[in-house]
Amino acid sequence: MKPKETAEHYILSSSPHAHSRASVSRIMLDVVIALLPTTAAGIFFFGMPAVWTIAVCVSTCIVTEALCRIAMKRENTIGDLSAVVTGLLLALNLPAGLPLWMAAAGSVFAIGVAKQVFGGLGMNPFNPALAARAFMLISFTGPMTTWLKPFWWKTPDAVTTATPLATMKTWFAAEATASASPHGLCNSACTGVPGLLDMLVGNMPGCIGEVSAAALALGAAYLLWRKVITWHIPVSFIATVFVYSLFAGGAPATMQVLTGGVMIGACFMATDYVTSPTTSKGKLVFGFGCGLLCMLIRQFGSYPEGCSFAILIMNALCPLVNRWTQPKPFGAK
Amino acid sequence: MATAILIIAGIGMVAAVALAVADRYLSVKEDPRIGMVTAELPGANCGGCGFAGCDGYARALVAGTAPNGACAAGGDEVAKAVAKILGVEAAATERRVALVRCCGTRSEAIRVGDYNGICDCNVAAMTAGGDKGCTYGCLGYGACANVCPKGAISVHDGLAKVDKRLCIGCGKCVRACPKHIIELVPASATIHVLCANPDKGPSVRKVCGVGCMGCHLCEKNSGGKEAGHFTFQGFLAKVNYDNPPTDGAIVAKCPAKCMVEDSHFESGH
Amino acid sequence: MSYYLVILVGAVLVNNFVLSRFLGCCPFLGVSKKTETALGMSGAVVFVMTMAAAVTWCLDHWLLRPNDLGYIHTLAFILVIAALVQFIDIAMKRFAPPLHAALGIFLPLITTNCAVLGAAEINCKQGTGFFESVFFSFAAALGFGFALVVFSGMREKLAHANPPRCFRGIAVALVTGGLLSLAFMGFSGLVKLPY
Amino acid sequence: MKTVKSQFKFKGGVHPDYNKELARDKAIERMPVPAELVVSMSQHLGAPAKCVVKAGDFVKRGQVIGEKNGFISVCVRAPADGKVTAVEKRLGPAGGKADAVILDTTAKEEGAGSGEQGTPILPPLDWKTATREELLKRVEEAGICGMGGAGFPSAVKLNPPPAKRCEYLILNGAECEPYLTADFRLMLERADRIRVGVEIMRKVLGGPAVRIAIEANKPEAIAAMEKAFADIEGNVEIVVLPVLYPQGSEKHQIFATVGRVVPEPPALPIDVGCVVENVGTVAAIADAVEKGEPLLERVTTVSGDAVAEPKNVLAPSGTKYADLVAFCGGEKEQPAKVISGGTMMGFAVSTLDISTTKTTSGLLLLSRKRVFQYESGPCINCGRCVRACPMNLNPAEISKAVESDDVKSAEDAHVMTCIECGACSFGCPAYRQITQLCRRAKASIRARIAAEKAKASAAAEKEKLKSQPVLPEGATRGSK
Repeated sequence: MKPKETAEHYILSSSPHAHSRASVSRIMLDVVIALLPTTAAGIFFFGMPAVWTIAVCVSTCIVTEALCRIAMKRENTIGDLSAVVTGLLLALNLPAGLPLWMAAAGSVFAIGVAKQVFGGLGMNPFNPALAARAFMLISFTGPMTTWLKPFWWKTPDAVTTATPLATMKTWFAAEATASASPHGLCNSACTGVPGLLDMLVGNMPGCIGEVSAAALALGAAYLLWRKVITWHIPVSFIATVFVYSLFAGGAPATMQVLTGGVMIGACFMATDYVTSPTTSKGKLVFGFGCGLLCMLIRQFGSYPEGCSFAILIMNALCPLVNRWTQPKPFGAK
Repeated sequence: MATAILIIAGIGMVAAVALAVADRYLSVKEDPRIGMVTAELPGANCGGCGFAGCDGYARALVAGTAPNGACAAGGDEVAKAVAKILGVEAAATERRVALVRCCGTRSEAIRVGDYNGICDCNVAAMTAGGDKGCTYGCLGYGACANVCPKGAISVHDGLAKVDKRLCIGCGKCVRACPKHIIELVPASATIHVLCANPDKGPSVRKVCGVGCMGCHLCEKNSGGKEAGHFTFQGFLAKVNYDNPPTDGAIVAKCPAKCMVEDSHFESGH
Repeated sequence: MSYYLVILVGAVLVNNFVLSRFLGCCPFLGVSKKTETALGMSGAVVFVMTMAAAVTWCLDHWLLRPNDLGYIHTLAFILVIAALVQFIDIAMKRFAPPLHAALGIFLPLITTNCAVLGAAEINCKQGTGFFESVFFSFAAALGFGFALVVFSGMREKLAHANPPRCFRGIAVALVTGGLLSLAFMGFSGLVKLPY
Repeated sequence: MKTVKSQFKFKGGVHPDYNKELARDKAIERMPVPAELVVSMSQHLGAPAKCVVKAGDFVKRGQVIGEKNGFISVCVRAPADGKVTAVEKRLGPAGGKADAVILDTTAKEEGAGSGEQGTPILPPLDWKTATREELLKRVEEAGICGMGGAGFPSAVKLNPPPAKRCEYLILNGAECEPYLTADFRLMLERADRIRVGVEIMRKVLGGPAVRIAIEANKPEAIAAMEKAFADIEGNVEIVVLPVLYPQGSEKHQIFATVGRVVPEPPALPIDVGCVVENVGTVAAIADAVEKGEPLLERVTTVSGDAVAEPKNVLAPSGTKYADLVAFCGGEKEQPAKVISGGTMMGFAVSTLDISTTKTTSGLLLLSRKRVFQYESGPCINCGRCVRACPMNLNPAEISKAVESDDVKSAEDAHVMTCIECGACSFGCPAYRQITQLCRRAKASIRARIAAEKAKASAAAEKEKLKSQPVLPEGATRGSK
C-alpha cells in the first residue's frame, strides 16, 4: 500500500536561486594570501626563529580548533581556514625568538578560549589573535617585549634590542618632564630610531609581521582589490593616528604610523569581520576609536604599544557602535 | 564600647524614624497586589526573570506585561501563589491537550522535493507548499515544537508528536502550524484519527500510506451514524470530541491505519 | 582641575570598579542582558553612589572619627546606605515619578551593593576631602556604568551566539567579562592615581 | 521625446549572472493550445476570483469563468474553448492552494459551432473617442493585472483616489531578473502595441509625464522604443538605467527614474505621484481596448541549461509547465531545480504539474551544476548583505535575530520593509538563507498583527456587550 517515491526530486529552496559563489574559505584564503608578503619580510629579517614561531602558531591553532570541535560534538571547521588566519595573525604579532611553548599556549588560548567557547567562527566578541596576544603580553611580559634585531645573526654580540616604540615612549616621558629643548632630547634618543626607508621596508626590531609597512600595504591593497575589506577602517584608523601625533608632539607622525602595530592592526586586525561593525559609518567610528585609544595608550599608558589593546577595547564597544550606526531604511522617515 | 553601641543604635533609630515618616507621608498609593505579589516572590533580586529585581517583576506581572512562571528561583509554588493573587486561574474546565492530526512519517508519506532551507514549517510551506507529497500533512520542521513553552512537542521521523503529560493546552502550537492540523482535544479522549487530508482515497494513497480514505468503517464499527462518534469532511473522518468513541476495537479495524489509541499519542517524549 | 580629570580617568578606565577592582559583579552579571536596563541601572548606581559618598563622608568625619570609632565604620556605612537608598526610593516615587520609573526599579538591587560600600570604604581609608570623595564615588560609578553598558552590548550579541552547551548563559558571560577585563588592562598606567 | 541616462543611483544592489543570451534572440513563438488547461482563480494579488462554472460546463474562449471578488481582485476568463472537467484546489507556483478550473480543450460542445476565429471577444474601442470610464471598465473586464510578478489589478492602479494625482507614469522595462527575456522580446516585437497602451494609460491617468525605464544592457529594446515613440507628443522620456539588480523593483525604479522615494509600507507609489506598470501589461491594455482581446495569454521565457531549446513562448495562461517544456523540445538533462519566475525572486517548484498564470514571466530548468545548496553556516559579519541591501536594512542582524527566535529585534530592524529581492543571500559567503529568514520573520509578524487585530475586535465586541460600568483600575487602590 505504500506509495512509491519518484527517483529524483527537484531541490526546493526559497529564492534567490542564484549566488555570487563567494565563500568563507575563499575570503580566508585571500587574507592568507594578503599576509604572505609581510610573512616573507618577517622571515627575511628575523630568520629561522620567525619560521618556527609561524609554524607552531598555525599548526597549534588548527589542532586546537579540531580538538575543540570534536569535544563540542560539532562538525569540523578547519576547512574554512579561519584557524589558519588566526594562527598566522597571532604569529605575526609575536616577537621572533619567543619560546615556542609560549607561542603554542597563546594559540590554544586564541582558539580555545577566545573563539570556540563562544561557539566558533562568527560568535567571538574579541579578535582571537589579539585576545591571545594581550593574554601573552600580560602573562609573559619579559619574553613578549624582547626583540630580535633584524639580521641578528650578523651581530652575534647584541642579538636583542628595544623597539622604536619603546624609544618613542621615552620621548613622550622626557617631553613631559624635560626642561631641556625637545631638539636636544631628540638627538639623544635618536640612536634607536630607524630611518624612513628602514621603517618602510621593515628593517627595524619588532613583531614578525608588523615591521614591514610596505609589505603590509601591499597585502591591504590586495584585500581592497578583492573587495574582502573596505577602506573605512584602515583609513580612519591610520588617519586618526597620524593627526593625533601631529598635534600631540613626541615622535614624528610618520614614525607613529609606520612603527609598531598600527599598520597590521589597521589593515588586518581591526578589519576582522566578526569583531568590527558592518556599516560604513560604524566602521569609520570604529577606526577612529582604535586610532585614538592606540595613541592614548602609547602616550600615557604603561605599555609601549597600545594597538592591540585599543582594538580589543573597540571590539568590546563594537556592539554599541553597531547599535548606534544602524542604516536608515530606504524610504524610512 | 558603649559609645559604639549607642551610636549604631542611634543611627538605626534615626533611620527607622526617617523611613517610617517617609512611608507615612511620602508614600504613593498603588495597586496593593504589587505588594502582595512581591511578598510571594523569593526576594532574591536575582534578575533571572529578566526584570530588575523582584519588585520590577511583580509590577510587570500585575500590569500583565510579564508571563507568570518566569521566576526560576521560586518555581511552580510561587507561580501558583502569584496566579491566585492575580486571579488568573481559569475556572476548572476539562483539560485540553494538543493533537497533531497526521501520522505520515517519512517512511509512510512520500516527499516530493529536496527541501534546502531553514528548519521552520511556515517558510517550508511557503516554498512550493512544502516538500511533503500530501499538502495537508505535517511537514515536520517543528514550528509547533519551537513555540511550545513546555517542550511537550518533539519531531521524530518528520512528524511532530505531542506528549499529553506535558501539554498544558495553551494553544500556541495550534496557531503556529501553517497546515492547521493541530487542535486542542479533551485529554480524556483516547481514540483519534491522525489524518487531515479530505481528498478521495486514491489521491490520498498516491502520497501517503496511512491516510484516511473516508471509508466510514470506523463509523460503522462504532455503532453507525446514529452513535455520532464521527463526523466527515470530504473523504476524511473526524472524531466528534463532544462524544468521542471509547471502544478500542475499532482502531485495529481501520484499513488506512490512521486511527490510534492513546498510547501512540503519548509517545512523544 | 587636572587633578579631578586624573581621578575621573583613573576611576573609569584604569581602576575600573568592575573590571579591575571586581566590585559590583552581581549587578554587572545580573542586569546586563539588555542595554536599556543597563543604562537605567547605571543611572541608579551613579545617583546612589554619589549620595552615599556624601552621607558616609559626613558620618565618618563628624560622628565616627571624633569619637574614635573608626573600627565600626563598615557596620555604620551599611546601615546608613541601606536606609538612604530606601528613603531615596520612597521620596523619588513621590516627588519625581518619571525619574523613579527610570531608575526606581534598580534601587532595591543596590541597597547593599559592594560597589557602593566599596567606594565609601576607599574614601574612608584614603581620608580624602569631601568634594574629592564625592567626585571619586561619582567617577567610580560612571566607570561601573560604562563597563555595564559595554558589557550589555556584548551580551546582546552573545544572545545570538551558539556556545557549547556547558558554556551557555552565565558561563560564557563570565568568559566575556574576563576578556573585557583583559582588554581594559591596556589602560594600566594611563594615569598615576593617588590611590 | 528624448533618451536620458538615469540621474539617481540607489544604494546597494548586486550583479548576478544574467544568462539572457540563452533566449534573447529567440522570437516570440505562439504555442498551440494544450489538451488540458488548469486555470487558477488566484492569478493576481488580492482576493481570488469567484468561480462561476462547474464540472461538465462547456466554455468559450474569453468567457468569464471567475468573477471579480472584491475591490482588489480581477476576473478570470477561459483561455480557450473546452469542457470543464473539474473545479478543485490545485497547488500554485508560490506554494499556496487555490481553486482552479480544469479545462479539457479537446472536448467540443455538440451542436455549437465553436467560436469563429477573428470575432473579437469584447467590442473594440477607439481609445481616442472612448471616455475614461469606458477605458477603465475595459481594463477591468479584460482581467488585466500587473504582469511583472506581483499581479496587482491594473484597473485599481489606473484609478487612484481623487486626492492623489499621478504625475509620472513609469513603464517598467528593466527586466533585471536573470534569464528572463519575455519583456525584452515584447519591446522589440510589439513596440507599437506598447505605444498605444501608453497613450491609453496616459489618457486614463490624466496626462502624466511618461518615463520608460530600460536597463542599459538592452540597447535593441531602447532603439525599438525610441523608434516607436519618436513622434509622440508630450513629456515622454526613455530613461536608461544602469545594469543593477533589483532595478526592476517598483520603489527603486521610481527612485532611479524620477528621484522620488516611496515611504515605508503601507505607502504606495501613488503617494509620491507615480504609477509603475510593466511593459507586458501595457501591451495587454492596448489589445484589450483596440482589439477587444482580454488577457488570456502571455509571453513566458522558458530557459535554463536543462531545456533543449530555450524559447520565448506565447502560451495561454493555465498551460502546464510540462506542456511548456515539451514545446521547447523537452529536457536536455535531468533538472535539479525548476523555478517559476527568475532566479532571484522566482519560486522553486516540486513538480511540472503546475500551470502558468498571468504573472508567470519565466520557467527555468536548471541542471545540477547551476544549482547551489544553502548551508546554515554562522554569520561572519562581513557586511556584504548590508552593502547589497537595496532597502538599506541590516540583513545580518535580522537573520541572526530570527535564527535565535528573536522576532521582536527583527521587527525593530525594519524587517517589514524588506522586499525579498534576495540580494543579501546572493552575496552571502556563508551561504545563509537570509532572505528566507526575513520571510519567516515577516510571516510571524503578520500572523501576530492579525491575531492582535482579531483580539482587539473581539475585545471591542465584548466591551459593547458589557452594559455595567467597569470599575476603574485605581478604584481598588488606596487603603493599606
